[in-house]
Amino acid sequence: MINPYLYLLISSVLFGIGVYGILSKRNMIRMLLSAEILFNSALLALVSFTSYTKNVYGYFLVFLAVGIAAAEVGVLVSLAILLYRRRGDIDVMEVDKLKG
Amino acid sequence: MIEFNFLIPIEDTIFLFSAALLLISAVLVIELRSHVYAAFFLEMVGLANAVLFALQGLALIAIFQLVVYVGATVTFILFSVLMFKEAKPVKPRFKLLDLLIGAGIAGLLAVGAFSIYKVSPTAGKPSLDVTLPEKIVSEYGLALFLVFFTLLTTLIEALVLARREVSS
Amino acid sequence: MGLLTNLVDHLKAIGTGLKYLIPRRLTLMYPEYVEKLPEGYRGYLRYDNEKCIHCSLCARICPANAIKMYRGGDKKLRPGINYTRCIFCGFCADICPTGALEYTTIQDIAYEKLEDQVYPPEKFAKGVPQPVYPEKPIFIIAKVDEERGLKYDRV
Amino acid sequence: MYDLINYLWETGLNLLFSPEIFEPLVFPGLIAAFSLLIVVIWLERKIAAIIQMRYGPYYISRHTEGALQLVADLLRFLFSEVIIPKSVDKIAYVLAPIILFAFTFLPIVVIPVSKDFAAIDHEYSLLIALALMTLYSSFLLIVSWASNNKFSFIGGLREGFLSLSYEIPLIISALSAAVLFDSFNLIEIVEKQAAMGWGIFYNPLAAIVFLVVIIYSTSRYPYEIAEAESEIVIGPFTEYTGILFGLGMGISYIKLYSMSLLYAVLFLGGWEPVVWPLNLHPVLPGIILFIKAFIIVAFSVFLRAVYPRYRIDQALRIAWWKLFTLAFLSLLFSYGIKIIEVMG
Repeated sequence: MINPYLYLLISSVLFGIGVYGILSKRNMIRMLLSAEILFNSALLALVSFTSYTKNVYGYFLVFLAVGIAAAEVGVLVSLAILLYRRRGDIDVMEVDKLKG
Repeated sequence: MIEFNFLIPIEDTIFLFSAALLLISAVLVIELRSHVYAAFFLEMVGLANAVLFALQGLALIAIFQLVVYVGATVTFILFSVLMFKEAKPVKPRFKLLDLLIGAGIAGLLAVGAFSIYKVSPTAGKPSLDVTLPEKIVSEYGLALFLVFFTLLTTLIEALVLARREVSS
Repeated sequence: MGLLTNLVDHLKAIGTGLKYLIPRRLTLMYPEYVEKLPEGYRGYLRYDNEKCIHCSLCARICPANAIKMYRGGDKKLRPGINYTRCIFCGFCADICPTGALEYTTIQDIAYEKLEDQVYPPEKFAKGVPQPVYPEKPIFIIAKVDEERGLKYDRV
Repeated sequence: MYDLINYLWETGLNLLFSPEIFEPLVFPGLIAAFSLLIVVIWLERKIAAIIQMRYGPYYISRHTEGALQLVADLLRFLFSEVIIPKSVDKIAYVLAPIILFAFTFLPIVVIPVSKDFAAIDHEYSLLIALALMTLYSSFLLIVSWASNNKFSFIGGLREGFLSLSYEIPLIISALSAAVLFDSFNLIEIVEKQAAMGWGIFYNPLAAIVFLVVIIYSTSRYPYEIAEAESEIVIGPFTEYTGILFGLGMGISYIKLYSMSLLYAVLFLGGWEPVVWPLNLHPVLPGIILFIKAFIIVAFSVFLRAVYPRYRIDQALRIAWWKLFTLAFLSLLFSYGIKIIEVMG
């Protein structure tokens, strides 16, 4: 049996990596990927809490989270595609110059 | 059937391996130059995460993660990333501050989790895995329907967004 | 109901495929079996040195410029053929006023080099090249059959 | 000394015949899959040749109508040089097909051979098999991207489009079988079928949808879009040579085989009926399962001679309009049957 705290530790480190990624990159796709890492770390924490407390509500929360994340990714990626089509570039620092 | 007596604790090995895979792939997602490789390693992150879920006894969640997240979502990201041209090389920025912020947040979370969490190993697998499908259908039918509905609407939304032609 | 008719169509297609699953092969296993070609087939050309009247009509009619006239030792024009260009249309044999050029039914000849396929008049007059088979082939004749379309009979 | 050898021999034999080793490595795993691969590719070429009134493979082993053709091909693949072009991404180019082959192979491990013989007997084994099957397309995308070739890239994008559309009908039609038999465990599903009758008679709609999805997702003929030979050479594997190309050619067949095994378990009654000589050892019922799967595989490769190829937009329309709705209908159908069972 693995110490449940280890899972939370991994989750925290993963969250740190995700935050670093989201702060340091300006490419939209890379930021999206970093956000997905954040999501994975949150999911891992949620799962380890659920597994620890054996509470059935945690399950539903995880199910909902995975489902919604899938939907959200669809929208974000298609936004990125739209941006790319308009500007030929996916640098977020340039987006504020977008007009029309 | 014969019993296997492994010299090495198999569960610990899997845990160490998948945790290492998780963290290394997460770093690679951020640091690799190629977008395609980054998306691929995001898939590895999802895969390792699913293994960790299964290790904690939540097999159904692990499968759901594998099907919906790794199988569909990350494949979709990879598929879309393939259609972009490779990123032009950007000149490196000063990133120590971001690194410090990330490390600080990670440390805070770890300490916070440690203080919330009374470290006492639990015994046995959670038994609620068996009742889950019935419970979902009987008590949470509306929530399930709402999730499907959200998925469907966002899918359509995404399709409409991506299909729209550039007017200018 | 479009779906149902669609399904029926697919089943029909699969049924047609199943019907053809009985072997009724049309392919000829070539080096073992060789088709005997009918009269009037336009194969390699036979050139008769004696009948030729050096009119060079064959070289003029040739649409692929395969036939060229060479001036031999006796200062007379004689045709030579380049089989890398020849399209086996048979115009030369048709236009030849004395029948010095004729079709043969020989068509399956392999060469080692491209240059071997060029026939100057002397080589051309020596006779038609003969095909070489690894073992003695079985000669067969193709026939049109009412049911199958094509049928092979042994000679 | 003799005792030691005897002991080693017995433990070795036990180890080999334990399901955890025997199933992935021998049957229905690696060795069975490879022999099936050799037979099926020969069969595909032969069937297409016969229907088109040709001979097909013939000259290698004339007495058996060229059955050893694929062995010769395999030997040639093994000994020919693997050329790695300069413009490819070397790590991904070499590793991705190997990983892809491994991942295509994984679902077979979950599929049980008989009641007491399964490498992994899990309560969600159907879902595990489906989840492992969905990993295929992303690795194929990596393969196609790594080659840095126009044709392989187009093939990979086509496979991406198709995979996004076939995964939903695949999962829903498999789930409708699970609803019908009230279990996610493949062994339990077969046991229920032994009691009730085959799944294909209870829910023919789901069986048809699953069959079409098998053909769709393994790029067999009307949907042979990702590796369309006459348009884009061989799709994602255009740049490959030697044994790597051999792997790439085998991958879709291995996927076809694993999906057919799943189909036989879900809809064709698995290893039932177990008659006399088969109940001597728990592995033997697997022969029936294998035969059923082989029939599905043979049918799928037979379609090459029947159909032309769909355009990609036609295939996508079929997947999203027809297969998707039919899969949902089959799910409702299964629920209807359950309700009738409960009422009656």
